[in-house]
Parts: sequence; structure tokens; C-alpha cells
Amino acid sequence: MDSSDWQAVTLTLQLGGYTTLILLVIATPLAWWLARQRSWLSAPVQAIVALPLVLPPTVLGFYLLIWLGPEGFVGATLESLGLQHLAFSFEGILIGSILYSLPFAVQPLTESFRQISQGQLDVAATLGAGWWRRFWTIVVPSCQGGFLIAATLSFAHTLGEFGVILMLGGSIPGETQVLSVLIYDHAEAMNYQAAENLSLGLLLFSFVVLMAVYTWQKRPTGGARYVAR
Amino acid sequence: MDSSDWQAVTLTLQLGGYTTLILLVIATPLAWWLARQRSWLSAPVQAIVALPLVLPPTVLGFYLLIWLGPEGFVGATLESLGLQHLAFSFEGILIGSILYSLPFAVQPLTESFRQISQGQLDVAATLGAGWWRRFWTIVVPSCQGGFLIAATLSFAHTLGEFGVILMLGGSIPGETQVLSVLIYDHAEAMNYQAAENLSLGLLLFSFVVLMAVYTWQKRPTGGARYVAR
Amino acid sequence: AELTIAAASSYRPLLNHLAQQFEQRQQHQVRFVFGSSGKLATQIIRGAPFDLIFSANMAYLKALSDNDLLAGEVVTDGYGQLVLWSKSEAQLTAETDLVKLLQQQRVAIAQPKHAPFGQAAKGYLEQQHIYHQIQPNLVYSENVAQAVHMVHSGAADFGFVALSVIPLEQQSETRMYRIALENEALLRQAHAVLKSAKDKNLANEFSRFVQRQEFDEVKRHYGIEPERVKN
Amino acid sequence: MLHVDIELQRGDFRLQLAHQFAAHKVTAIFGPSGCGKSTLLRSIAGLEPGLRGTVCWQNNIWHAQERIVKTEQRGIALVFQQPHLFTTKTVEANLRYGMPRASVLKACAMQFEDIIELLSLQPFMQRKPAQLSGGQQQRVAIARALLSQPQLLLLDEPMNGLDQAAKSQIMADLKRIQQRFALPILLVSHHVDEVVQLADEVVIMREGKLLSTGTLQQQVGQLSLHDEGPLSVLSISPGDNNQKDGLLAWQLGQQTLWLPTTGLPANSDSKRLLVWARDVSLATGPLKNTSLNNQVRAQIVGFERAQHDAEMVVELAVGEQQLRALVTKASIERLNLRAGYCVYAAFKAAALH
Amino acid sequence: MLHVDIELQRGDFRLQLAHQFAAHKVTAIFGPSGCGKSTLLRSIAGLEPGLRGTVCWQNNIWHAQERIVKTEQRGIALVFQQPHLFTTKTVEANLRYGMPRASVLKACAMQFEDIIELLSLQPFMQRKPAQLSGGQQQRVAIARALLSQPQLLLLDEPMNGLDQAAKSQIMADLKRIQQRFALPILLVSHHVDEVVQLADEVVIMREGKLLSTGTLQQQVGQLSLHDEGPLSVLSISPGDNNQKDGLLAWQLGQQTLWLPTTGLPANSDSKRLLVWARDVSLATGPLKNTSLNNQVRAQIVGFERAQHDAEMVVELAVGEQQLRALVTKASIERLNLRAGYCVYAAFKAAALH
Ligand SMILES: Nc1ncnc2c1ncn2[C@@H]1O[C@H](COP(=O)(O)OP(=O)(O)OP(=O)(O)O)[C@@H](O)[C@H]1O
Ligand SMILES: Nc1ncnc2c1ncn2[C@@H]1O[C@H](COP(=O)(O)OP(=O)(O)OP(=O)(O)O)[C@@H](O)[C@H]1O
Ligand code: MOO
Ligand SMILES: [Mg+2]
Ligand SMILES: [Mg+2]
Repeated sequence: MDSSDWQAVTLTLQLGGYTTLILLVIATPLAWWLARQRSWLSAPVQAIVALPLVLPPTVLGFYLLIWLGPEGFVGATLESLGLQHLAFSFEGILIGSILYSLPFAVQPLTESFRQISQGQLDVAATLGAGWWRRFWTIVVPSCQGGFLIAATLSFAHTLGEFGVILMLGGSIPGETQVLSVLIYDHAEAMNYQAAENLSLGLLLFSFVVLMAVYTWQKRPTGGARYVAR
Repeated sequence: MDSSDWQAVTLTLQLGGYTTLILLVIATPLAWWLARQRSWLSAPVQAIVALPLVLPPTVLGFYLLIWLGPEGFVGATLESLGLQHLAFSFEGILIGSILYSLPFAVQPLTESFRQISQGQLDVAATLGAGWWRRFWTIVVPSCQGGFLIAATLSFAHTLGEFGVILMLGGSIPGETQVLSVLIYDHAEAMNYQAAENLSLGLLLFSFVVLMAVYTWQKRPTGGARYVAR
Repeated sequence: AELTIAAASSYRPLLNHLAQQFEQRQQHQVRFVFGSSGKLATQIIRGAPFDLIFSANMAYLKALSDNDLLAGEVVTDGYGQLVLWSKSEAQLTAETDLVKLLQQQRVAIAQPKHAPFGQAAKGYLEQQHIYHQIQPNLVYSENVAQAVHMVHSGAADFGFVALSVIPLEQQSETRMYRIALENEALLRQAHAVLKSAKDKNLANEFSRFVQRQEFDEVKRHYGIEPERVKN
Repeated sequence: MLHVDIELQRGDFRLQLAHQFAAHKVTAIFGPSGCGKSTLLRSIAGLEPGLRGTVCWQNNIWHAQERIVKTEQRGIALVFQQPHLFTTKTVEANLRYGMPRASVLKACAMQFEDIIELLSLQPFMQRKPAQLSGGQQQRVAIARALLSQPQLLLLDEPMNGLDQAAKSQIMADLKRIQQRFALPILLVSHHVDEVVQLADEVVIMREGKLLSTGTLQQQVGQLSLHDEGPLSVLSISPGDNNQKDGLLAWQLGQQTLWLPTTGLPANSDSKRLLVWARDVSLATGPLKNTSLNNQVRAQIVGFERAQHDAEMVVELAVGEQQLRALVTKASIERLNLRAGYCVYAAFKAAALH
Repeated sequence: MLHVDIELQRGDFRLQLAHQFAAHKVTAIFGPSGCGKSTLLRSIAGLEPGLRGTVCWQNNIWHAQERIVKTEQRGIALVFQQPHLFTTKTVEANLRYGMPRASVLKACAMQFEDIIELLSLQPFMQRKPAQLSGGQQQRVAIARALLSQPQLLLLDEPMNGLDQAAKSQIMADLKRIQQRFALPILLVSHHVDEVVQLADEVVIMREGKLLSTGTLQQQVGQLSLHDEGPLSVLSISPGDNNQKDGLLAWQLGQQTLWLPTTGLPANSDSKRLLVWARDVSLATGPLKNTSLNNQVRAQIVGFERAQHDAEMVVELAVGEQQLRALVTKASIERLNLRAGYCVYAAFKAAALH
């Protein structure tokens, strides 16, 4: 592995980490709203969240490139504010990844929130716990599984995704060239050995991370089995 | 839209439909096992299921191409049995899609199964309901949300995914050229208008399907709100 | 009968035109699988059911030939034309100072690791000793077609692309600058009939068809120079 | 006949008991919170993984080392401590869940309409469980269990959350159904009145083990240890069927008692009379001019300590049977009550079953 | 002082009531299953969306059109009909959830150790709720509510699933705590004994509406309508504090009663004596030679129909107070009992609170 490989690794981890983090922050309130509010808007919003998935990543990347680029709606607005447009930047691929993995975070969380015991929330309220405390002490532990799925699916999907990132990011080493793009480049150049080495590394790393997460989750949470008595 | 577009549409729907169906069939027992058995194998299996996600789709497609192709382990075995190898065939891209979308089906279902009320299952058993009946009458309705997420994420992801399919299937019109590949192709040919038309059609169609599914799901299931009393 | 032809994206406009002619005259169907040369070569090695390959990169054709997958000779169709394409009017000439021009600009280039036009562009910049100055401005795409997208979308200001993939109506001389390469062989465009071809006769027929003299003008029109260009 | 000889470990808690439950009768399982009553019922139902030992039901092995019959094949119904209604189904669907097919149902013990009626569920049939009050949910759970036409009914504190009127009504009907179809029932309850009203046999548990077992009459002393104080159960047989002013004559050995008529089926079986010791007063001679019209001659057998220091439990023999009276020590002194003496015991019956 | 004037619609069911709950006292809410008791408590707690009307607590508006105070800011605790323990937390974490910070806690009414002790939770502190029996879970729920040091305690059938011993213990301590800190409690219960033991005021509900309200004494007649039969509550004051043979003298108007001493704090307040009508016997003169040592002179005020046709409820005046006796019509004839006559009423007290 040379230095550009290491750069790609760091960048990938950053992208995966930020994407997952930001997704959780965005998806949580959205999922909460979807799960707990019975508005006519829920179904369309849920559908729209899933839509980026159905487009081929490069095509999605192309449209994002247009919107976030200097001539696009978002990019132009940013530039008129004296800021940079987002094409070919880390911020840009971050936005792309977030958009593209959004449903993997929103959907499991929504379902998780739907299953919460209203009884426990009510009790917590009578015990003086405000919204935040209820959220951290009741919702988060009960929905641990949902958060975990949201996080691991988003993270894994961000690691592997490259169509959007390649198009939107331009694969600039150290800025937007993530590992998946690098592996793709190696494979495309029939540089199979290099591709395989990187792939194996990525797989191994991901396996270790996922294993750790799932093993940690397996800690008995009280054995649902026996609540029946 | 010309005839090759229509062919692609049919093919895409078939691929999406079969993938979703087969995924549900495979993922359900797997998720059940993961959710209900506390084996040391659960964490590694869960991690492995998620692994295909972290590879760039074309690279995954490349490895699948090797394994399913005439010289690969699977393909060679099939050929030695007088059958066809699976590269560049509909069956091949079906397997690829299934593998690639597996975590989206397994994970939400696992979490859903974890949340099932053991009390209700126990009661059903005492009322004479065998495993199958319990599954269909208690598990499926309680996990409706989980199944729905599994199905919609798998379906949407299969519609949009093209890296694996392109590599493994070779984009042969009428055989393995699905809509996402076609859109990609149109875009690549700078046939932006065609790509946009197809994309819009795909988005619209997906939106309608997803809307229908989520609206149907929204039917009140008893207002968890009031169970607390 | 039907021909399935694997072709590099830089061939797309030309082959579409030629195939139309072929179909009209021969009553045969031709279908294309366009992709990057590397991907196509990989697929052929793994048993893809293609009849011919049109590649923009001789290395991949050599790999196929090494694997004994070619049914005949490698036939050169011509040479690709590398151009620097601008998103707006630019009045580029040989005298233009590229370093100055490309300063603070985004320049799209196909990934030199595997895309021949990218390689060619990189080679050109190196040969001009300006690669280091320009490198920070480069953004990489999967292939030349995507490099064109990047310019087209307005996100990149310039792109090193193949003339053949620029839409005809946008090939105004004011927006592009043809780059004369030291070694055009780098962009040699060639095709070969594959061993896996179902109907070798038909495949050979198509191979001969595209070699006809009458299509030289067409080739040139679509950005592939059948003859060596002498400056 | 249900034979149980099991062992089960849950953390520190160990359930270990062997007992043969009477067929066709109601066995009450009684014991303090956490002594393993629910775990016992769940073990019998086949719901506790890791159970060791044997469970046999009428010559069928339900659980043994080599063979475990699945819960759903045991033909039982279990009303759990929580209603556990099927949340996604309407009340009606809940009720019908365990019901045999209509063709079989005709000949069945419990008819749909009767049970709905008994538990007053008519207004809720199309509701979802979440739209019911606690007591209403509990009633649905009971009805659902009964409608599955079990061979063996396991009830885990089934009357929790029911109001007194509903409870009496349901217990009476349950008893009626039980007797008509000789349905064996295991009943877990913390309420002596429920136990006394329904049970024929009593199993008392303590910390996962059997403390004692026997018929209700034999076990009355043990039940007494619980807070409601000592009590007695007297067997009485129908007298010459003289009915006077709404009172019915019953024979307690040689003596006659006049008790208000009850809705219980007036078959010739003997009935049980539950008498709390605190309701029994003693006199050295028959009392006149009092509304206490059931005064029986009894002999003092002995004395027992009572919960309160100022009181004693006087053990009396009425014919063959045992009666307990709770009186103050002051009264014992004043009346000079000694073992062997004959006294008149006056009481009002708390319940006739 | 809690003032409630609310309206709530749930499907066909409509809760509509206005009442001013006494401050510093225990108000029992009594009524058949499904009459809206839980819904009332939840409304007061602010847990029922769509509630209309006003809820005021000591001059603070908790709920009104323009202003709704959040549940968590009301300083209440509610023990729900189901324990609803936090499944992911240990018992200890459950208990500490609502507790104020340690610094504040020092001055608090309910100390951690005391409550653990009272509810015997010591052995379970590190367990998860799923590893507890039904009764144990219920106890944790009660402890958790008490430890949050509420200003107002709402109890929804809190004693469900508890055995008699635990129940008596907890009720006695609850009463003690309540009196010491003048903690207002709303108690939903189906058990007359719980109501009588704890309540000062009684609210009776029927189908979402108030049926009647009043002090326990006033409401005793209403409670009687429930199955356990008619009863009376007598106020007695401490006598000259003569203690004899473990018996304590109490004044019932001009007359003296001798009752076993109790663990209740022997302050100078008057106590309540609960007497079931079926435990009262009447005689035309004082009875001699009997263990019935509490015989009071009473005047017959009138007669009421009883549940059973063969019996009548005799209403008696003992000084200012009302006493009920359940006797057979046959006895009434035999003793020639008529309104205005004086009789001697003998009884054993069921409970002293
Ligand atoms: N996983 C466990 N670890 C430790 N102890 C357990 C576990 N599961 C159950 N127990 C204990 O087993 C005992 C028996 O529980 P069970 O539910 O059978 O009691 P019960 O007699 O039904 O009590 P209740 O009347 O309160 O319902 C309880 O003391 C409980 O604490
Ligand atoms: N969504 C609903 N639709 C129709 N009726 C409802 C709904 N929710 C509650 N109810 C009714 O409201 C009434 C009051 O319920 P609540 O839980 O307050 O009763 P309760 O007095 O606590 O009864 P219990 O003693 O059985 O617990 C019940 O009759 C119930 O059926
Ligand atoms: O042959 Mo390409 O289109 O430069 O990848
Ligand atoms: Mg229990
Ligand atoms: Mg209630």
C-alpha cells in the first residue's frame, strides 16, 4: 500500500464516519416524525426518502453534480453567498452519500420507533423525565437494534458506494478519492492483485467492525423470552 | 421509448420482483435464526451478510463473474452437470442482486423479529397454534413493518443498482440489460433527454409503488398509543 | 442473425452510424455493449458471449490475444483525437498558455490508470512539463464519456476528452483545442473478431465492412482519424 | 391425571417439585409472590426451555428426557398473568383464535355465545385490544382460553383487575362449567376467597418447592396463615329439603343449619361452607333473643396462638368436623373455656360453595 | 387541592366529570371495569391527548384551553395497571429513574432504603424486569413511583398480583407515609378492603361519569352495592387509654368498645372501624355467657332490602352513627324487630384503621 492508498483509507473512514453520524442525526427526527405522527404526508415523505435508491448511482451523481455545481441551484446560491460550490469537494460527496444512504437509516429507525412501548414512555414522563431524558433513557436503549442497523447499513453502503462519489467527487486523491473508487480503478486497469489486496483489507476491516458491533449488541438485554410470565 | 426500452422495463420489473420475493424467502428464516438463537455464530453471520455492501459493486460483480463464470467454482460445477454457467445470464444477475441486497432484507427483519411479543407467541401455542400458524397469524402481522421495509429497500436497491449487474450480466439487451443499465448507457451516450425520460419514468413508477405500500401500511393497527392503560 | 459487439465508449457515435448502414445493407441485427475497455476485456476473459471487440486500448487487446481469445488479426480503425474541451467559448490555440488557462479551473480527465485518453492526456501534460502545475486541478472520471458529463454539467471547466464523444453540435472549434500528440499510437483504435463469436462469418463480414474506404470520411467525422495526421 | 416431577433453574431460583394433580378437579396453587407458581404453570404448558424431569398427562408423556410434546399439541389453555391479547387482531379474532372448527364445536363444552355472554364481551367484539380497559382485556383473555375447549385449564391469577361483581359472576360460572364437564383446572391465586370458592385441592408452594398439598378442607389451616386469618371449611349435606322463609335446611352432622338458598345447583351433593374464625362466637349455653340463628353444639378440642396476642384460636369439634373460632383471651377467661368443655358456636357463613 | 372538570371522547366511550379532590387525603376511585377510572388518572397525569376542560392543582393550571403543563412537570407519580418497568434497565436503575438528586433527597419523604425494605426488593436490585415474577414487578413499579417523591400519587389498582401478606404490609405503610407527609393519593381499586383501609374520600364512577362522591363514611352505602355485601364504618375515639389483656378501650359515642391493640400510631385522632353487616347480630337484650364482648345499644332506624330475599338489612343508630346489620327475615319475625325499638348489636370488627 502506498501513500495514496493510505490517503484513500483515511478519507473513506472519514466519509463513512461523517455520513453515518450525520445520517443518524438527520434520520432520527425524521424517523420519529414518520413513526409517531399520522399525517397524510408520511407516506409520500417515506417514498421520497427511498427514491434516490432507484436511480443508477452515476446518474444520481450526474444530477447532483449539476445541482451542487457552480451552475446548479444549490452551488450557484452558495457562490452568490461568497461560498464554494460543492462539486468535486469532500462536502459534496458527503452530501451525495447522505442522500444515497438516507433510506437505510430512516426506514429501520422508523420501524424501531413504531415498536416503542408507549407505556414505558408514559411512566417516564410521570417520573419527571422530559422529552430529552425520555429519548436518551428509554428510546435509545429500546431502539438500540434499530440504531445499529441504521448505522451499519449506512456505513457499509457508504464504504462500497462509488458511482455517486466518483461522478460528484472527481476522485481527487486526498480529497474525494475514496477506497471504493481506488479499488475500482485498480480492477478496471486489470491490476487485479492490487484490487484484491485492497478489497481484502476493506473486507477484513469491515468484518471486524461489524463483528464488534453485532457482538456488542448481542449482550443479553433481559431475555425477551421470559417477559411472558 | 422504443422496444429495447420496453424490454429493459420488463426485465427490470422481473429482476426486482424475483429478487424481492426470493430475498424475503431466504431472509426470513435467516433473520429468524439470527433474532431468536443466541449462538456464537450470529454475530459473524450478521457481519458476513453485510459484507457484500462494502465492496464497490463492479468489484463485487467482478468476483461474482469469476465464481459464476465457466471457470469459476460455481459455474464450472454447473457446467460439469451439463448445465449452463451463470455469467451473462438472467439467473446470474438475479443471484448478484440477491446477494447485494441481502442485508437490506435480513437486517430489518432480524430487528423486527427481535421485537416480537413472546407473550403472544406463548399464548398462541397454548391455544393450539403450531409453528406455521403462529408465524402467519402472529409474527407476520406484528412484523408487517419489518417485512415492508425489507421488501421496499430490496426492491428499490435492485432497481437502482447496476454496477454488479453491468459487470456480471454484460448489459445484453433483452437478457441482462435492465433499466438502470440502460439509463446509465443513455447518459453515457450523452443521450440526456432519453436518460432523463427513463429516469423520470422510473422515479414516478417507484414513487407510486412506494406510496401505495406505505399508505397501505399506515392503516391503523390499533393505536399503540393506548396500550399503556 | 444477430451480432453482439463489445465496444469502448469512445467508439459509440461511430459504431452506431456504421451499424445502421450495415443493418440496412445486410439485413442483420447488430447490438452493442458499450463500456470501458478494461471491463469489456475482463468480461470476455470470463466468457462473455460477444462476437467482436472494439477497443481504445491496445493493452487489453493484447491481453485477449495472450489468452488466445481472438479469432483473427487485430485491425486498426484509426487514431483517436484528444481534445481539450471547454465548457464555454475559449478561443484556444496552440499558443494558449495552458498553465495560465487552467489555473483555478477544474479539469476533467479520464482516469489515466485505465482509460487510454486519460493516459494520453497525462502523457501530453508531462511532455509539456506542466503536469505538476495542472495536476491539482484535475478531477478524474471513469472514462472519457464521464469527463464530458462533468464539463457538460458545468461543474468542470475543461476536460481532456476524445473528440468522438463530444456531441457533434457542440464540436465548435471555439470551444475545443485538438491536441497533437507525439505518439498517436497511444490512441490507436482497433477491433478484433473473438473466438467466442457464434457466427464467425458474419463477424468477419462486419469487420471488413467497417474497414471499407467509403467510411473514412465518416470515421473522421466522428473523431477517429483513419490516416496518420501529419502536422 | 397430571403427574409432574420437574426441576428448573433460573438464576438463583430453583423450581423443584413432584406432585400428582387430581383429574377432573380444581387445584389451587397458593403461595407468596415469587415462589414459582407462574413458572410451574408455564412448565406444565411446555413453555419453559431447559426444564428437566417428567410431565405426564393421562398416560401421555408430555415431557421427558427423550420426548417433548409441543405446547400446541397438549390441548391446554393458559390464562397468563398479563392478558397478552393479540394486538393486531380484533377481540372477536382473538376469541376465535383457539376455537375448533365449527363442525367440531357443536359438541363442545363451551359455546361461543355463552362465553361472550358470561364475560359481557358483546360491545367490544370489533375493537382492538388497545381500545379496552384493563379489566376488559383480562376478560377477553379468559374467554379466549375457555373457547379453545381445553382438556386442562391453567389459570394464573385470572381475576386480577376484575371488579367484584364480574369476579363473582365469572367464578360461579367457571365452577358450573368445571363441574359439568369435569374440566381439570389449576388455579393460581392470591385470594383465599377465590381459592375457597373454586378449589377442591390446594397446593401450597414456598420458594420453588411444595410446602404441602391436600384437599381444601385439609389445607384450610395453611391458608389461614395468610393475612385474612384462620378459617374453617365445613361439609354439609342437604337436609330434608325443608325450605322456610327463603332459608334451606342443611345437615352438619346431626345438627341442622338454616342457610339462605343459593343459585348453586341443588343436586344432592354435599356442599362446603366457609367460615372465618373471626366470625364465630362461642357461648356457654344457647343464646336466646338474638338474630344468630345458627348455633351448633361443639366441643373444645384445644387452643392455638392467634396472630394477635390478645386473641386465641379455639379449635372445636362439630361432629367429625373441625371448626375454628377466634376469641379474645379475656373472653376465654370470663367464660372459663377449657379443652373438653361443650359450647355453643354461633356463626354466619361467609360463603357456601 | 386538585380540581378537575374534563371531557374526553374515545370511540363510544365518553369521560365527563367535574370534581374537586381533597388535598392531603386519599381519594378512592371506585367503579366497575371499563367505567373510566384509568382514563381519569391518565387525564390528570396529562397522558390523554385530546382532553378538553380544565385540571388545576393548587392554583396552578395544569390543563386548560390555552395552557397545558407537561406530564413531567406536574410532580406526580402514576402506578399504571401494568407495571411497565423499563425493560432495558436493572431494577435499581428503574427505582432511581425518578429520584431527585441525592442532595435534594436527604430532605425527602421517602428514603431509598426504606422503600426497598418496605417492598422487599433487596434481592432483585441487579436483575432485569424480565427476570421478576408478576408480583415482584408490581412491587418495583410501586417503589419506583414512591421514590420519585411525588406531590400527588396516582395509583391504578396497585395491589394487583400481590399476595395478601405483602398487600397488608404495603397498605399499612402507605397509609403511614400518606399521613406523615399529608400526601394526596388517588387510588383506583376494585377491592372494598383496600378502599376502606386507605381512603378518606370515595368517588364512585359509572360509565365515564361521577355517580356520587363523599367521605368514606358517607359512601359506605354505595360501596355496599358491591358483592361483598353491606357494611358500615364507625368513627371511634380513643377511650381513657385503658389497656387490659391486650385490649384497648375505645369510645363509640357514650359506649365503650374493647378492641385488640394495633400497630397503628396511637395518636389521639379518632379511628375508623369497618364492620360488615353480615358480621353484626342483633339481640333484644344483652347477651351473657358469650365471647361476643362488644355489644352496643342501638336503635332500629329502618329496614332495607338485602341482596337475598330471605334477608334484610337493618339500619341502626348508635349515637349519631349508622350501623348496618344483615339478618334473616325469620329472625326479624322471631325477635319482633320494629323501627324505633332498641336492640343490642354484637359484632367483631373486621378492620380498624
Ligand atoms: N432469569 C431469572 N433469574 C433469576 N431469577 C428468576 C429468573 N426468572 C425468574 N426468576 C425468579 O423465579 C421466581 C419464580 O417466578 P414466578 O413468576 O414463577 O413467581 P410467581 O410465583 O408466579 O409469583 P407472582 O405471584 O408474583 O406472580 C421469582 O422469584 C423470580 O424472581
Ligand atoms: N379507542 C377506544 N375506542 C372505544 N372505547 C375505548 C377506547 N379506548 C378506551 N375505551 C373505553 O373506555 C372505557 C374506559 O377505559 P378505562 O381503562 O379508563 O377503564 P377502567 O375504569 O380503568 O377499567 P378497568 O377497571 O377494567 O381497568 C372502557 O370501557 C374502554 O372500553
Ligand atoms: O476507452 Mo475509454 O472511453 O478512454 O475508457
Ligand atoms: Mg406469577
Ligand atoms: Mg383501568
